[in-house]
Amino acid sequence: MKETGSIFHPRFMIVLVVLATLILLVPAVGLNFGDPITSSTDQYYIDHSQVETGANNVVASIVFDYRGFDTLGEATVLFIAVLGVAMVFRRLYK
Amino acid sequence: MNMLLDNMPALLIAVPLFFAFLIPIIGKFAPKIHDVWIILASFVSSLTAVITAVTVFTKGTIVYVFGAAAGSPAAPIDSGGIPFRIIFTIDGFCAFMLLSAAIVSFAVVLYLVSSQKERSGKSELYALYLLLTAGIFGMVSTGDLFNFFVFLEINSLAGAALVSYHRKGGIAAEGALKYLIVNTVGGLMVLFGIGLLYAQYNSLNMAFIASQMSFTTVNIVALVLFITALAMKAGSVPFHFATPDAYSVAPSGITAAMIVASQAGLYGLFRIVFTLYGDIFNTVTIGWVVIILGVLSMVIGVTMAIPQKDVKRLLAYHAVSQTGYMLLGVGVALAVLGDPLAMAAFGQTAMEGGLFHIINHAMYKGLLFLAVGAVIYRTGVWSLNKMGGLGHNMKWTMIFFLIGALAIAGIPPFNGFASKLMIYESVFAFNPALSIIAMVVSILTLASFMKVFHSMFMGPQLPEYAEVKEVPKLMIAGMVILTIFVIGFGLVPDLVVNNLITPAADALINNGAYITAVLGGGL
Amino acid sequence: MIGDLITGYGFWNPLIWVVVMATGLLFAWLIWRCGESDYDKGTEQTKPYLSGNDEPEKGAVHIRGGNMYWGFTQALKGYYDKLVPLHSGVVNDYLAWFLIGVIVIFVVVIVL
Amino acid sequence: MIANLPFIAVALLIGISLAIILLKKNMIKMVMGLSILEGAVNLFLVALGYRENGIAPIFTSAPEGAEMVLPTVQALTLTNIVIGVATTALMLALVMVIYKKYGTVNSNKIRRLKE
Amino acid sequence: MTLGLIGRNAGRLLVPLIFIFGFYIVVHGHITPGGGFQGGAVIATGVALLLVSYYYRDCLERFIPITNFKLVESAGLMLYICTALAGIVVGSGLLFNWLNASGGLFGHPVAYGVNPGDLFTAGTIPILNFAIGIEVFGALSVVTLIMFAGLQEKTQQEEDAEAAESAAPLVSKRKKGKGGRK
Repeated sequence: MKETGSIFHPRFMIVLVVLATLILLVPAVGLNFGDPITSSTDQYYIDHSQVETGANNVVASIVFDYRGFDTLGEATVLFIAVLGVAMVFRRLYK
Repeated sequence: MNMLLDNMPALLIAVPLFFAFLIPIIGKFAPKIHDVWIILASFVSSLTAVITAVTVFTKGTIVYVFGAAAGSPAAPIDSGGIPFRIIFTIDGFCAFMLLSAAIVSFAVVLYLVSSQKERSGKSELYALYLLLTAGIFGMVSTGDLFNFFVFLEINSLAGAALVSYHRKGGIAAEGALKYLIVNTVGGLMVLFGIGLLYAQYNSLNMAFIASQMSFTTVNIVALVLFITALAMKAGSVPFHFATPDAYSVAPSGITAAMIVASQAGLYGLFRIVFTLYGDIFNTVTIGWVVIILGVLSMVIGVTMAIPQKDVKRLLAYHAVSQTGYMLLGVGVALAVLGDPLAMAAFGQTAMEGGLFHIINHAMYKGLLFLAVGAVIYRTGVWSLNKMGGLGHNMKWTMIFFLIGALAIAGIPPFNGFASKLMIYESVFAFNPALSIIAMVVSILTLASFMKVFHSMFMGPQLPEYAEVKEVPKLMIAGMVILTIFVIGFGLVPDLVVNNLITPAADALINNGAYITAVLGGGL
Repeated sequence: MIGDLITGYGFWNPLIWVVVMATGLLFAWLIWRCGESDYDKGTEQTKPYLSGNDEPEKGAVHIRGGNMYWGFTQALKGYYDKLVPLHSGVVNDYLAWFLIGVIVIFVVVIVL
Repeated sequence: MIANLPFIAVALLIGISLAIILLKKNMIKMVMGLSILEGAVNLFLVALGYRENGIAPIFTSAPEGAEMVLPTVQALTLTNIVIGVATTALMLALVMVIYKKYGTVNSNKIRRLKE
Repeated sequence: MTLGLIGRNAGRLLVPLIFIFGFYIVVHGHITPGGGFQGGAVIATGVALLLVSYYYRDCLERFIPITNFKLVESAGLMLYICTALAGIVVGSGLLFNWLNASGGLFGHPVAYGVNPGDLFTAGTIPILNFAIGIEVFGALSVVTLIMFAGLQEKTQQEEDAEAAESAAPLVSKRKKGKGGRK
């Protein structure tokens, strides 16, 4: 067993990265930029958000109303980060 | 009261979050009520989960719309039948996962409160633990893909932060960092796949996407990303490397909860493969991919476990190995999904076996981690080479460990045997070689646990452990809860299978019901 | 009947199993009772006989965990020598395995 | 295909970030690579929502009758940015602890947990 | 270790402006580009500026300890989840926009289509914006502060306390920190 760490050769890693990038290039063929295939949900938001939420900023109405639950979860993620950092450094700041 | 019952799926997330957000304030002004607070919080959130699950099993699928006025459907008519808000869709499979998470999380809290009594940073520990529970609940009950990603991140981050709780000279931070990096890459790949689906169907709702699903190359890319990233979260070979690293350094109670957290990844994998892709795709290929992942996990997990000297690392490799059984059982069902005859003959049973193994694994692996944690709590030693003769002083712990070890090795009458039997017999009908591999792995598991049991509890009383006492009663209580389920599920497996597992398996196989529950019968 | 788990090939009933085991243990106990009754505690009879040597110290007799299954790992040495270094503990490798998984599964799903 | 330049850019960015996290041994650089990965995914999401000649989806003082770009992906990006910040903060904190205890940030040396 | 006179004075002058600008972004989140995250992040930048212009131990620790920032964050989250739970109390789902078009606070009648915008519209959205603004401000500040504190060398006393803690309880003859690992 060698003690130098990584078991893969860097050249092999580069091959992996290139192949993975090729796989991720598939969407560039399958999708159209600037012309979404359908826009049913988003058109609904644009048409109705002012009536339903009263906010002029459609993004704000999505972030805080239609998808407000995601925002709660994401605030929780930030809370977790704070707790985690505080826990890791818990000896240092009291 | 009715108002509360109607909003139970929302309270499922809101209650643990509410309690967790108050913990820093409590830590500042009244640190003495921490323990009571966390037990209360965990009890209430587990209670909501159990009530939700029971409601699902008695009344059918719950669809809950966040932010809507009372009584509005998930897919209103004026939107053209598109669910445009975040919804929770809790069907049989979700309810089953909720139940398992609720039981384990409550048992672990009792254990954790007692075992971490002397340590600092409890306020963060408890808050993170509650958030981990909330993350699991959210992952298994959401019906929205981006919401799933958010809860996946909550789950990963809270898990990683909890792993780094004990310092152990930086080694815990190492395990946490590896776990976090691996899961972050996985999470971002899941998000990329969600973006691919969104680009084609302009929706994030699972049921709506499932109803529109078509066979395109872009969808295959998304499927591959989902399978690999969620298998990585679940800890399947060859993406398992971070799992033993993280589990072996985490506090024992936390590890028991992280078993359930990794199974939430398994839930996501099954949900996406069956519900989203079940109709359109060539399920034989995907089924065989899942089976191969399962067989690799079983074999490599158990063979890596045998020479381990660190007891928690050994258990972590067994967690990888047991994940293989679930993947095998469900993978066989997936491979024969398009064949109604084979499905009725053995596919259904394989699926039920795989799903039954999920809840069984949560119970007995949780029990094993708690028992090993109790030993480490008293002795402070991880290495099997230094243990021995603890059975003289820790009789209860020994009994619990023995029950867990027999259950994981598939010895009747404990619960591991029931699910393993279902997997063996149905997989034998599919492909005898796979079944034989599963049995050999089971034998190796037994051998490996013989080693652990012998070197921890058997033998003469060693002089350095003469003063070791039994662990506190609250820790015993946590283990007792799990033991009751291990024995109970083993003694009446038919009740569990008929009442919990069959609805869950039906919910996965019949994705039309899932779509109808959300979109209504019109589509 | 309560406890019957239909598995497709037959059924499994843990309650019957428990009853059978209990009966077996009862018989074993009965047979055990018929044994010698002149076996006294606290006499020379209970002491281990190690070819006349002294009994070793307690800690020395215990087989430690690391020594068990030495033969097993030794017999499968070729397998373990390949397997164990794969768990190298380097994060870069973990992610490389992830990419290998993505590529292999993609090829498999596209080709088949 | 060339009209899909943003998607090609996304794939290349992901490739660059994967190359960083696979080939660089410095943990800090790996965290930076993860940030690039997250940025690439964010770019992908935002690019999905673009419509030709669309304006920002805000009605305040908007030109009359103009088409708006899709707003959902922007909300998702906003959420993902904050999640990325949180992840990066936690990872950097862990790297700091490891550096304190191990005296190195080389991933080849941070392998006390193995086998 | 502090910045020189120019740095400190520039910080002192800029910080109130940064705070006001961040506050503006937060409150106008529902009618202009921006919102809670962006505004909160801008305010936290002000804290970071204080941190570099005055030294951590000299300034911030004395006036605003880290735990207070954690309370600020917690308060923001509590505001968010209480607003969300109020939706259940008024008889609808979690996060229901119960203030919209109610005529009261933030419930002004809305002008539809393209319009100059009214601050007191959109129901709970401004409240949630505000909650998120507080939360992000507290969170980013506390992360910055703790990580800055983590850069410092530890005292011997702290090292001892940590070593005592990482050793598991009971059992006298245990070698500290080994734990049986290689």
